[in-house]
Amino acid sequence: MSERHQSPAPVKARVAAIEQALEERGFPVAESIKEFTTLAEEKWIPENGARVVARAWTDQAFKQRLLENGRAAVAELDLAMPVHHRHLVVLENTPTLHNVIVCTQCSCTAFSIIGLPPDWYKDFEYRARVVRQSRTVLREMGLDLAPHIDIKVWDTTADTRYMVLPVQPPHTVGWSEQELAKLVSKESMIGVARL
Amino acid sequence: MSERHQSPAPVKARVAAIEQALEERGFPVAESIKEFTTLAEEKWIPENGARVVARAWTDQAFKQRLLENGRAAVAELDLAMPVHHRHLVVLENTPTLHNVIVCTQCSCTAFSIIGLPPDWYKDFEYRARVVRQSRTVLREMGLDLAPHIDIKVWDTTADTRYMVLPVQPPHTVGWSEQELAKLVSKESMIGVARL
Amino acid sequence: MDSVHDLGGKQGFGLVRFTQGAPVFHDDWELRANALYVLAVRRGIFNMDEYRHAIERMEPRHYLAAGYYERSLTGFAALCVEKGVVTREELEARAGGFFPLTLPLGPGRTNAPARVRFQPGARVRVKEEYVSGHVRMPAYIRGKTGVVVRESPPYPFPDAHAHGVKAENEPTYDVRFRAEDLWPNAADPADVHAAVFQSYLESV
Amino acid sequence: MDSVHDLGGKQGFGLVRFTQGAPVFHDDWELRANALYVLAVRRGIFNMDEYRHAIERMEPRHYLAAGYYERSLTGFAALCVEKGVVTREELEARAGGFFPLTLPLGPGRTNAPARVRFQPGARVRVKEEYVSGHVRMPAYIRGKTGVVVRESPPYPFPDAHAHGVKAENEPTYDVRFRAEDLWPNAADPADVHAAVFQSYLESV
Repeated sequence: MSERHQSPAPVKARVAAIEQALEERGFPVAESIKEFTTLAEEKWIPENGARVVARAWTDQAFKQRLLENGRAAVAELDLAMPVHHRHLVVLENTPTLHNVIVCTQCSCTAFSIIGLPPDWYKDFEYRARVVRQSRTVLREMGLDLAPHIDIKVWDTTADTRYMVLPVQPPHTVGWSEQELAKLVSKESMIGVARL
Repeated sequence: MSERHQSPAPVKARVAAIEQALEERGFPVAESIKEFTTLAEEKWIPENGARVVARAWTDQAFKQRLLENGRAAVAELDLAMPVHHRHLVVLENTPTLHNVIVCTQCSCTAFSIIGLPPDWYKDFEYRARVVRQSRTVLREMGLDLAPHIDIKVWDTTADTRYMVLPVQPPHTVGWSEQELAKLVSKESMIGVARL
Repeated sequence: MDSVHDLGGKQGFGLVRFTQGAPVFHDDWELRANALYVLAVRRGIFNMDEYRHAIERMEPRHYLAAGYYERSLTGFAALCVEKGVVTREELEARAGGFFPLTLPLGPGRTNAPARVRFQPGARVRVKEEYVSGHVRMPAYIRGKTGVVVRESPPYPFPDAHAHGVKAENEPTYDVRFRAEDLWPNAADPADVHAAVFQSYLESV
Repeated sequence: MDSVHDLGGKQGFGLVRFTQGAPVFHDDWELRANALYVLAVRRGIFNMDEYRHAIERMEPRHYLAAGYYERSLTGFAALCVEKGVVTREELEARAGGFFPLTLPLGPGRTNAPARVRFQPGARVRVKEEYVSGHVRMPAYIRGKTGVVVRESPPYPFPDAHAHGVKAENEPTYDVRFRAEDLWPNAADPADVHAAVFQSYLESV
């Protein structure tokens, strides 16, 4: 029973403890935190994926390359993925097909492309439910898909990574790549929103 | 994430809240607590099961009746079971067979016969592990069964109830029923100990 | 329902914190909470299947964080609210704070329309069923094959009885499984017996 | 391992607490904890499979009570202790209290000795295996049948790689299942795709 469990030290104290321990052993802790902060705030951002989507909407040949080999195609836009993400699978939505991404066992994502995962993506509710109750969960999250739209759920169970290629809103045909990229949200590339 | 959860009011305050609410609606709360305390402390005690075991050790005909219909047999000793416990299955240990009881989904027991379940019986560790790692768990709990002793695990998944009939220690043959009953522990009737 | 309460065979748990003569209660409130739910069952506010299912409907984090008697209190209080005996607002006002209850009750189901009477020695399979409401089939026997040892007296079908659906009595069978079949290469060899409602079983 | 981390299809969870533009971090310590484990991976103290498995080995109550970054911190710290980089005593002295880590690492296993190369369109079954160590087969596909969509580049076999066992690279297959087959009568109709290591698959 819980009352027979020990209470942990506050989590901030635990983080500080291991920080100090590693620092004392010569690990570049401060530099790593600084570097990671830059990556998290400036590099691993959904604007990357948005550029990929906008390019795919405006360049059919690029879109074909993207669907065939996502990792190679995003490199054309100077976007990198960690070495252990050996494969980027781009999932094209259509008027009758909707793709949505999850990682049921942990919280894997193509974070260098679509941005680090938001809090709800890492929560147990999303991880547990979206594979089994996809339409219901999407509806609860504000995406009420018409019955004729089929759903594909992608569980990130290996180091292959996924991103959703949303359907281009019809009224945006002819817009510039830069303008289009501004439309594309992280949510739409995870697949919990359509644009 | 946990930090987005609300902290509950202290559990004692919650118990008091529902006590008061029921009392105000005319439920006999104080009497029920008093009555339950008597049942828990004086009636639903392992000494009941111990009497059953001692009788079975000393009276072959009773033992046969006990193994055939536990509920009827314990009634001969003026022991009652709740109406919803419609069946008492008595599991006879032998020199080469060991029985052990669990309730993986909640914590059901034949509490009016063997006593209310101890804390560890209701804990997740016991519920999760003893069905899958019976010999290992029993060894960890201090019962190192010889390899020639087979194990049967009984999961209480309906309102049928179980009790283990331990093997009588050879040196106690000829003892009185009263003396024998003193040997029999709750643990031995759950099956995590042999006598 | 496939929720955290269904613990049989789950891994990752450590040593059983076993002591000889371990206490049943650690504090007076535990005994009082237990007495209150017993009172409610006696008064017919709810039945044991509703009570068990209410505990299963606890938010999974709360279920795992709470001890046995806090789970009992939570299921009991949730049913008192659902049955209209008290309101959550009153409970929270009296408790002076958040009173966690449970997720709402979903639909139940009736006894299986066609059921087979099994004789001792019969080989039976537990149907590959996924039941979103209350069910007393532990997930570790789903789809598994065992041998009928005996028939028990009939009980109300819990998948109905926990949901206010008309529940016929039906037999449960003492079914013997081999731990090695339930978790191949990942269990201590043993017989595992479960009491399995007739509706959950099919002939092999 | 069949533990609480394997959440796919588990019931009893409530609404996703969804907001548009939801934050990645809620506090500075979360970012720092994340940075530290990334540093440890870069320094080769442990690999990603060891890291994932360390989180899975958390005490189940702690796993469910902790948020994402506390789980990350716990797995990372446990590996630093197991690999001899720091001691638990030092961590607890510095933290001024209990520093929960994880249950010990058990044995891993090697790639399946005989593996089948599948072509797109092949029907495949996920082997009915119970793996007590690290495994990337979610329990909801165990024993289930699906269709190969494509082959991915090879990755180290996680069941070995998380345990310091020699891990050969092997392909993963994008396998398409029907939610209605995974949870008959108890799922929203959909295709569910998983990336399944070759060692987990057999021909139908």
